[in-house]
Amino acid sequence: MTPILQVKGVTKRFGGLTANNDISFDVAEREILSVIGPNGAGKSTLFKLIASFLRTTSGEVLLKGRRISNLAPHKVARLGVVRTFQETTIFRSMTVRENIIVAHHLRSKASLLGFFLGTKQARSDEAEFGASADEIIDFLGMGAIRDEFASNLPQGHLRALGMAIGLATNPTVLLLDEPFAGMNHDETMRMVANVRRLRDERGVTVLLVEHDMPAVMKISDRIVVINFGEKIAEGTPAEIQANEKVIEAYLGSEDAAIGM
Amino acid sequence: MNTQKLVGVGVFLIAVFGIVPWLISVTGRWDFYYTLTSVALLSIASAGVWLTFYIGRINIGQGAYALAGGYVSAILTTQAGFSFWATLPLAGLFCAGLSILIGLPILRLRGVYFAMVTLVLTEVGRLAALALPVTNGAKGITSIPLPGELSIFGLTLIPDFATLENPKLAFYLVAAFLMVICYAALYRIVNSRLGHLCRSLQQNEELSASIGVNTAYLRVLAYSISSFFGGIAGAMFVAISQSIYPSSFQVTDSVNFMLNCFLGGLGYVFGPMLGTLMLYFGWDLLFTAGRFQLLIYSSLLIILMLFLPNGVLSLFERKGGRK
Amino acid sequence: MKRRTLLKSTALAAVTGLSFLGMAHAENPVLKIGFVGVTSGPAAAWGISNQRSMETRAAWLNELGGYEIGGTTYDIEIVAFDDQKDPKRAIAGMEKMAQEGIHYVVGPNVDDGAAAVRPVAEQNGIMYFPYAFPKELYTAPASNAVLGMVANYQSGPAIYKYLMENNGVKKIAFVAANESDPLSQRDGGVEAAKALGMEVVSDSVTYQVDTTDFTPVLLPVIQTQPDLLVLSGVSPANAPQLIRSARELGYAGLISTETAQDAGVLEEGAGELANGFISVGGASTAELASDTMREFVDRYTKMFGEYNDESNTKVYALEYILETIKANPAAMTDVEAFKATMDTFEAPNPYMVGDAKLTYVGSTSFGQKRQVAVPLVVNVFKDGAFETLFVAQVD
Amino acid sequence: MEQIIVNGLYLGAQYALIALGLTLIFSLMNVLNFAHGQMYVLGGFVTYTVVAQFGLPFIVGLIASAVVLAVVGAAVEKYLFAPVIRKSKREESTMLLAAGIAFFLDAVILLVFGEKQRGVPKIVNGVLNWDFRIIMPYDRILIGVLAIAMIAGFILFMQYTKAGRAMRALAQDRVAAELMGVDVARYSMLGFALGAMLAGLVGGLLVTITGINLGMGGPTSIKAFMMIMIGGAGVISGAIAGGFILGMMESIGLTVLAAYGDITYLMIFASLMVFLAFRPQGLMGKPWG
Repeated sequence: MTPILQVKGVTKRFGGLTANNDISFDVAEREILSVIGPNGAGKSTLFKLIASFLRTTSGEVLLKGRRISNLAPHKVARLGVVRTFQETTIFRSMTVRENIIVAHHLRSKASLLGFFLGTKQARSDEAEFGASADEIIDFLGMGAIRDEFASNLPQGHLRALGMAIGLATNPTVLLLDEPFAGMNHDETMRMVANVRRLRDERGVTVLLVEHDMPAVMKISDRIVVINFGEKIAEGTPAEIQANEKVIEAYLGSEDAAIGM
Repeated sequence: MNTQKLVGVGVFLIAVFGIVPWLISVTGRWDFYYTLTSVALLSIASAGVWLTFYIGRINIGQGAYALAGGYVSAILTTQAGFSFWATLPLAGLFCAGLSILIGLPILRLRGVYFAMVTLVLTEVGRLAALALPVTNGAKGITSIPLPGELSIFGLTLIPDFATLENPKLAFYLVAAFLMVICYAALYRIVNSRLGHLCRSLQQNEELSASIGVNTAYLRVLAYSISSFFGGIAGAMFVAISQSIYPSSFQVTDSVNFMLNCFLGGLGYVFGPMLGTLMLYFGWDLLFTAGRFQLLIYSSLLIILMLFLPNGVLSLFERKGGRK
Repeated sequence: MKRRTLLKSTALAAVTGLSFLGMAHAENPVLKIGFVGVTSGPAAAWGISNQRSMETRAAWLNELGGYEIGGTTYDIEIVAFDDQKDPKRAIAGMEKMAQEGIHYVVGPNVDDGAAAVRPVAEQNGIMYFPYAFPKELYTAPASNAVLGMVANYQSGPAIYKYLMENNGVKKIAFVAANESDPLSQRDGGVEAAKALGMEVVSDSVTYQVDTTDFTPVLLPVIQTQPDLLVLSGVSPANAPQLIRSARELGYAGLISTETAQDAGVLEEGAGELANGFISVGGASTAELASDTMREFVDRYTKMFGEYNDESNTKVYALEYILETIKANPAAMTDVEAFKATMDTFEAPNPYMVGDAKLTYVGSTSFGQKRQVAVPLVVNVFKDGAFETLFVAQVD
Repeated sequence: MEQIIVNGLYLGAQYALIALGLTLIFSLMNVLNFAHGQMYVLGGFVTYTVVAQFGLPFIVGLIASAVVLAVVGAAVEKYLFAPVIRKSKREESTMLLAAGIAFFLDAVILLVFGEKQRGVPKIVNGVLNWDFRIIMPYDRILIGVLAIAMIAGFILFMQYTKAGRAMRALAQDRVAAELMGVDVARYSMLGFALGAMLAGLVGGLLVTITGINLGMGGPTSIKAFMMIMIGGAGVISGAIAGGFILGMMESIGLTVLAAYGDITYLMIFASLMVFLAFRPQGLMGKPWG
């Protein structure tokens, strides 16, 4: 099996501080892979490096064998690697549906000028985006808040919206940044199910960073553990739970919220 | 487009091209032609500023482009013998091109930094006009001929202004026509995908990039359209005053363009038009107040801001809804 | 409650005030004269001294019962428009004047405004009296503008020549603000100085109008050791600071300008360092001022609290307009008649002692008579007041 | 050479003081105070009135300027900025308000103090002349020293008083400061008053040297904007650095580029734009202010 995404010896330094040091792992197609680690371990930095929101100091990220690190973020998105954000980053003064429609940008076949002039292609694009947005809304079960302004949504819905935005770009690899943060048990379970369906029904490869250990254990095919910017373990949930190094890392850190 | 909107547009067009000239001829207030011509042209420049607001940038540099546009038109007509009508789009294109060069580095700035850099840009524009040989420096360019005839295949579209009995009306009609075109374009931009993307940029540039929007390109694109508007407005003004000086558009103008947008409302396409009308007309009407003109004018501004901080058009906004 | 009463009474007072103003002129027919210039913002001083001298004169004439033209006595009303030093506004102002049926306008105060209003003035049959120097405004085919003062390219050579002959000035230096009007004036001055055979040692130094410390500006100029330092087109706000900085840098030569200044401002801003500063004025000095001029200053001071010496040169335009219309009543509504009268017009100058005359000049500079013959009075500042250095005529 | 540096230092000291007030207001409220220059002018006129019209000592005039401007600043914040910030959707809207206030102050200054240039007599006579290498009038030296002393006083105030610490906390993170129990409304008002007071003080100081006139407001604001851009908006040290750098640039630029005359300021402005293109947050600013 050829990996769809390869992280090869990625290193990132901020001044004298090393946030990621020589991290390597592969992600297989249609896999759900979680990156975990104590607070400040460098997970978010790693995500930004993969989506090319930061430039690597050394090392590279390959998508289907093609180097994507240090490209402009929108180009990486264009190639199919799309991230959602840790912060509740959405377009606040648009409705849920508008948010998702805008996010269809990559799928447009008409040019901006075409949209301006309202050509046939543009109109068919618009119609298609609308239909696709409705489909995504239904897929994620957000029908009730379809025309609600994003700024009025509660936390849980915002996470779902973030995912919907990511989904709208039709990604091959979706990077989810703490999708379960701030959710109660029921919401988390619904989200876990959605992520699974994402992979099963839409064939999306999912890479996620998460704190919520039970959810991670439940959802992941494989897990990569990083601590102090270095990869310390990689394996199936069962392997990780039994890994000495991982337990040590979590017990050694102050917020031992591992919940195993 | 629904019927209600069509009716609105129709009423607006009839008002601009029919009722206003009729009212002026009935009341004999011929001076309003110039006032309204100015409003139309300044609102074009303001529309450009509004578009930069729409991508989340505070633009206080439109005066520089209006000045550049004016000079392009003046130089081409007086030195290269171009027809004014040819220089009008050229002035816009020149400004769009110039704004790409300037915009590429400075559009990376955000918030007040961008605002302040553009403010400095206006001053750079004035100083450059003073220093460059092609602009005739401090002495400006004067005695620029009135716009000549515009014809296609022998069919006269616009007659020679010098032969017209009432060039004021002609200037008004041309300016109003330009304004209608520009605002129609702006409306289309805002309500097409381009506008949605601009809005996404305004609200969150990072997220915008993550959904695959080429944010740098889009910013420059919006900024160059904005500057195009500025250039056209500047060129048209030069045709009216038949002269241009480095001080024809300055920091005050740049600030006013921005104020027009705020006053009308940043969330409404027609905000800058209304804002320009109110600010410009307001000053003119207060002319009777004599030495208290500025005092009353500024007090009204402050009061308006205090009660309608989201612009005058927010008055018509139903609670909770928008647009 | 209290606030509402206050509001009401203010409104009432405003209304009464307005209606009172309206009634004051009810007896005679009214002759409106316009003013379009800058009376707010940074350059407010130029326009305000202008507008106030017109209003003072108008109020005075009205108090005497009005102004008689062709057997009818008119009250004079000044209609003023603040163009904010914006050429676009100046056009609007000129349109307003046309709307009010006004044919004679004083202003604008700066080059760009004066050039911008030209089309409007010509289309609407308005004669205007700008305080701006571009020659194109006054040379044919332009014919509606009348230069309201002595141009720098006329006063400059006269001053330089006088100083060459009387003070042995050989080396001359120029500084100007980085704006259209001063830069144009500097270029004119340099040309004139070269024509007179003077050595121009520095002519490229400029400053921003908002400069708060002129030492770095003047340092390179003073180092060229000129005999005469010309402050081209200097605004009254900058003049005292420039003089002070030059003197503090140890400059001992002469300093001059071709614009009008205010003695009070010089005294406050530079004190005795300003002694010997040469500028251009109207009939301001004690030796030249007639009783009428003194009364004018008194009335101005009473009306507005404080006199501004810049008004000395600005008192004339209104006088010229009125006297010319008086000489040919047909000119009241017909500027062509006015233009025809200009060539032969002559009237006594009420503001100067002796038999000075009001005439139109400018044939040498513009090829047609499009300038008021304000006496070119060159002043020198001494201990808080101006003294006459010499008087010349422009032709 | 020495002369250039001394000129630059003197200019820098007054510029820095102007920029400090502007940056303080910006850091506390995220308001770009367009009326800052007008506040400076108002301060100058107050000192002028007290000293030249009432014949009181200079120091009284200076104190009067400080008090008047502090009151004006506090009132402007409490009755104008605070309500508008509360109600507006986009915080840039305060720019229109600030511009309106600038116009308003311009109008008031014109009506109350007139259109003329004003100045007060020199407070110290004489010129320091060190062998023609440094020429500096004593009053300028005095004003320069006073300005630097005020800057030092301001820094000490921000560093060691309760109010100063509260304002710094507020500038760093409004929400966090509120949670820590800082009375945000009160310290915003105090900060605005302090910023306006600094503007007034510079106006009062400079009226003895450059005099004051109605027209200095707008250009002064723009200059102050440039300084805080160079140093980084909202950062105290940045404002001081920006002030001194602009002072030096002018001093050096005017000497070196004197031969090219008209382009000195064009060069200064253009290089500033280039600088910002490479370093968007200024010298010491937080990225994106």
